[in-house]
Amino acid sequence: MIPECIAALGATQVVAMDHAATGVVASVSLAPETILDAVAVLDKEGYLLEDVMASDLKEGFEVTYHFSLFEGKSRLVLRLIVSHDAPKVPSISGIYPGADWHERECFDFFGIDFTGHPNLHHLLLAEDFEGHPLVKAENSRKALVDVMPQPWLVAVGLAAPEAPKVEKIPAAAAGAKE
Amino acid sequence: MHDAFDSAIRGDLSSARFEPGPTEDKLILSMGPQHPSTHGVLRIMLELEGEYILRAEPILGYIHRMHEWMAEQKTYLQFIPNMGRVDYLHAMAWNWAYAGAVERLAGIEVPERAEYIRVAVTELNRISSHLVWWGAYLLDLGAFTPILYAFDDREQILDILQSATGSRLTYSYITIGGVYDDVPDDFRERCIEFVNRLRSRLPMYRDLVTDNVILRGRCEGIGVLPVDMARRYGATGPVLRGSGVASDVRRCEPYGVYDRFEFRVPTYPEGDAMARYKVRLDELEASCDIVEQVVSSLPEGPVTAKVSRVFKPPKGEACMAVEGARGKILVHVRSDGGLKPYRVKLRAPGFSNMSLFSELAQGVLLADAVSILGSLDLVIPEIDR
Amino acid sequence: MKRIKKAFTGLKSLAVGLGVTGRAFYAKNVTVIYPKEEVDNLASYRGHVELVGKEDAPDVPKCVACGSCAKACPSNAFTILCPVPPKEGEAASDPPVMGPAPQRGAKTPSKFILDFSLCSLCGQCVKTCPTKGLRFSNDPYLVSFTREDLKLDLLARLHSQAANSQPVPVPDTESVDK
Amino acid sequence: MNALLLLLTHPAARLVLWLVLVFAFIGFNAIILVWVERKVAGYVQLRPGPLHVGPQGLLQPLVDGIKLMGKQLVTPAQGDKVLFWAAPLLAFAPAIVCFLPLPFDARFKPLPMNLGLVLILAFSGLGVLSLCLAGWGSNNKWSLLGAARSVAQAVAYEVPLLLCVLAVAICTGSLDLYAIAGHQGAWPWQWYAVKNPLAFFIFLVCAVAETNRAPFDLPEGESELTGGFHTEYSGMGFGLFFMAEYANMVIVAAVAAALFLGGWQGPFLPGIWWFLLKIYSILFFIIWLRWTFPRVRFDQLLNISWKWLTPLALFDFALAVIVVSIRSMK
Repeated sequence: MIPECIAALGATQVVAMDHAATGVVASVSLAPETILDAVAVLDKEGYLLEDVMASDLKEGFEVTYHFSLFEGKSRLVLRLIVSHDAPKVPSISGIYPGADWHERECFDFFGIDFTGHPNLHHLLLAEDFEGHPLVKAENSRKALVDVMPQPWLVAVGLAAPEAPKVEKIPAAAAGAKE
Repeated sequence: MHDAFDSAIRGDLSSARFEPGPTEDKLILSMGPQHPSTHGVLRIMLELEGEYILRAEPILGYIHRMHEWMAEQKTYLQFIPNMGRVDYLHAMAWNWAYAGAVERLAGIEVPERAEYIRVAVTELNRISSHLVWWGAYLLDLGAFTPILYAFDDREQILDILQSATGSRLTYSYITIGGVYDDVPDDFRERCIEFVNRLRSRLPMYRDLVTDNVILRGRCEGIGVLPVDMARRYGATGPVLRGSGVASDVRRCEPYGVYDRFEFRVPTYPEGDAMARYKVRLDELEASCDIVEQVVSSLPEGPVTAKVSRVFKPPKGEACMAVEGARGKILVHVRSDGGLKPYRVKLRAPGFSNMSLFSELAQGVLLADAVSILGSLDLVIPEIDR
Repeated sequence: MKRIKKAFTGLKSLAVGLGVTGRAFYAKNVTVIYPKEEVDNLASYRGHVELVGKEDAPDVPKCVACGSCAKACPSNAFTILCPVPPKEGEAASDPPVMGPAPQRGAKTPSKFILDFSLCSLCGQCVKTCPTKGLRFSNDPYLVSFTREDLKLDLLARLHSQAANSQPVPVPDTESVDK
Repeated sequence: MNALLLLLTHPAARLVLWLVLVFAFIGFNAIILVWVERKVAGYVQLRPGPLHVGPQGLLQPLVDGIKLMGKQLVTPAQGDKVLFWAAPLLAFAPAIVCFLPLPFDARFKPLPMNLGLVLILAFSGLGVLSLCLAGWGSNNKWSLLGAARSVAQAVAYEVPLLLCVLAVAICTGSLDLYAIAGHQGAWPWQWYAVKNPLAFFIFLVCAVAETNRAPFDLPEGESELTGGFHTEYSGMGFGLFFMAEYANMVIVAAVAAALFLGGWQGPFLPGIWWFLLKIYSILFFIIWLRWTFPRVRFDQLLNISWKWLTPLALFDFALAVIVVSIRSMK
């Protein structure tokens, strides 16, 4: 069950997910530049920011934002991918001040640069800590194809459909990312 | 020697942000990392004028243990003991969140008896967590005795939990596929006995503390948190419900068998420290109700699903939200189909609740800041992870 | 007038509070005065693990030195040693070289050490043991000044338990104190 | 021998003897009170309190005292050494002087004077100075906040305290504690606590505030100020503050007993026992308060004083003046 406001997010892909299997109702892929507009829409809809999570993949750093409403099974995941070389993401802490610390945490662990963040320095790690502990070695990075559930891969066209269970929502900008 | 002393006075990166600017009558104060009411090792930089706080900035990381990195080094089952140590006061909920996320990932069906036992122990654990918060909050406000009364009651819970799990604080009881072991035969009687005992004690709590005029003076109208601000900061749990939003994971996305039980989600619209206080005290009763219903309808059956010794979930990702004593716990697990998780992310409710503090503490008295800090119910290991 | 009334209810609440603590004066103490008294719920306590002896020969462990507990342990608390079988063409050395379990041909452990300072009592070893050869002891009185003392020789423990002639207590992890 | 006895009746000799007795009493009393405090705390909290050193843990405070003496005395770097160490002495010294005019028994007058009450009020004001110096001399921001609180608190509570003491003094027409106590009878209905309960209540509240006891222990407020003015003190520096606190408690309890509970007078028992009994009942009450209530906030504390206690005390004082003048007209 996908909320209507999702159409306004400017997503590259929207995939409805099975809440019982993944805990989210929809996965929304975005281009990094459009995150601020998308988050502003969610803010207007009354979404609560749960967390900002990053993970290190072959394609780059994937940054995911989890939002949910006060009521019902409503968790949305916004995902965007930035390159390893210049990991820059616009900071959403201006809209959701609670993102401030989550973004600092991502900076700590992955070295992702949240542009426009008011105070981007170490939060959990010591201030003289060097490096970013959750960044993986080149050879142990996995591609998106290896860590995403099958229905999602099918929906975005990264895998051949085996069991056509999940409906694909035609997105504004077509075409799979990769 | 003198250089070392000078640099100690100059402070660090965090205090440096406070140094420029203060004038004659401002005081830059580092509250913590060792301070009686920062509960563990939280540090807050304060800029004071007299006793009024102009600016407050929490500084975290003093007991950061990098649980998320540890998760990537261990197998799925081996990570379970870590979860109890994230939030030692409500270890069961964290265990459940992690086990639940992995179960979603692997599509494991948990036996019904295990689900019931999970609810019972998690609710008992929630009561014990709220009791510790109650005592510690009053300790922050200068009352010494309530914490010992609370601990007296908490010991009874720990005895029950020990009889089922074998330990008293970090249980590792809820595992992937069910629970570690079955509960003892007299579990039901002991739970009922405890619930009755706690219910008879609650009027005493009210007389001694809740109605106390000094406590009301310290809590009412302090740290008022509007709903919109709570939402933007991602506040959850009793902090959000103290602002009048009846949002509870057990209700809105029921996990386990929570949808089979009747319970109240207490809310108070005031949004102040007293409202958060009252929400937690009401939750004691709500949890008692749940425990009572669970143990009186505990089904028979196995308590663990078959999980292979070499456990490899299929690739994919899943997250699981659980209502912890402090709010919404969210555990994401990402699998590449191997023995170890590819990425585990722990969303600690205290982390978001704590980030409110800077804004709430602006312009209040130092003593009120202590009261606000206590009313957020922080467990620092959970925030630092 | 309203404020005066409020002041009086306030004073009354203080008196009520004094009454509560006053009643506690003649209530019974709840403290257990250790070491004069001891707590009575140790039967359900799960302390460090210990080896289980065979029913017919209590000083021979059920353990078959497969090493799965050592593998399951999240914190590498086990050191299980067995004689390494000599390589082809080499004579067996005396004393035999010891290596971590499992070793070909070794059916019982020669050394079974638990480093309790690493153990977090999660019970993965007990769960994983194929022969049910491990169980929790319920001994909380384990105090030491050095880490070395916490390296428990579980084989020696089993032998002394068997030698103390008492029939090895029935595995009792599920029983309750009262 | 006779000459020696004669010497003892000399005022100076009696003063010296009294001072020695006071020292002994303060020390002994601190030990007893610490024990009582911990026992009360224990019983209130459903535990036995000190138990192992001596019978019922009676010697525990003594052992703690020895431990305190054995501790290293640390002066904070960049603190003011002189002020820092003068403060605990200054806290302790006035407490001794204040013992001089206390009416332990009618036959027992170390220093004949008719302004005993004034002496106590004057010297007890000095205690604030010591807290202030301790806070300033420590060069610690928490201590400074504690010192600032203690000054404001002492100033606020001195006013209603003086007013309700005066209300009693006017009724008796004397400032001598012996005379005031003697003016009342041996039975409760002859005491000012019954004749003027409002003044007694205000005095008790002010007494708790003046001795910085919970729920008015803001200058130390350990959950806010980590110990306030005595954050930096170790060993006997802290010990002296501690002793002074208990000595001050005894003094306010003794003044309350003399002003409101008829002093040493009571049936059957000798006077000194009655006096001690009354002192310890009040002390017990103060200790009981501490283990029951949360701490009030700073502005609430001042509001209680300025908005409630001071007007009430003024009203009480006026009432006392009217009653006395009507009585004298007859």
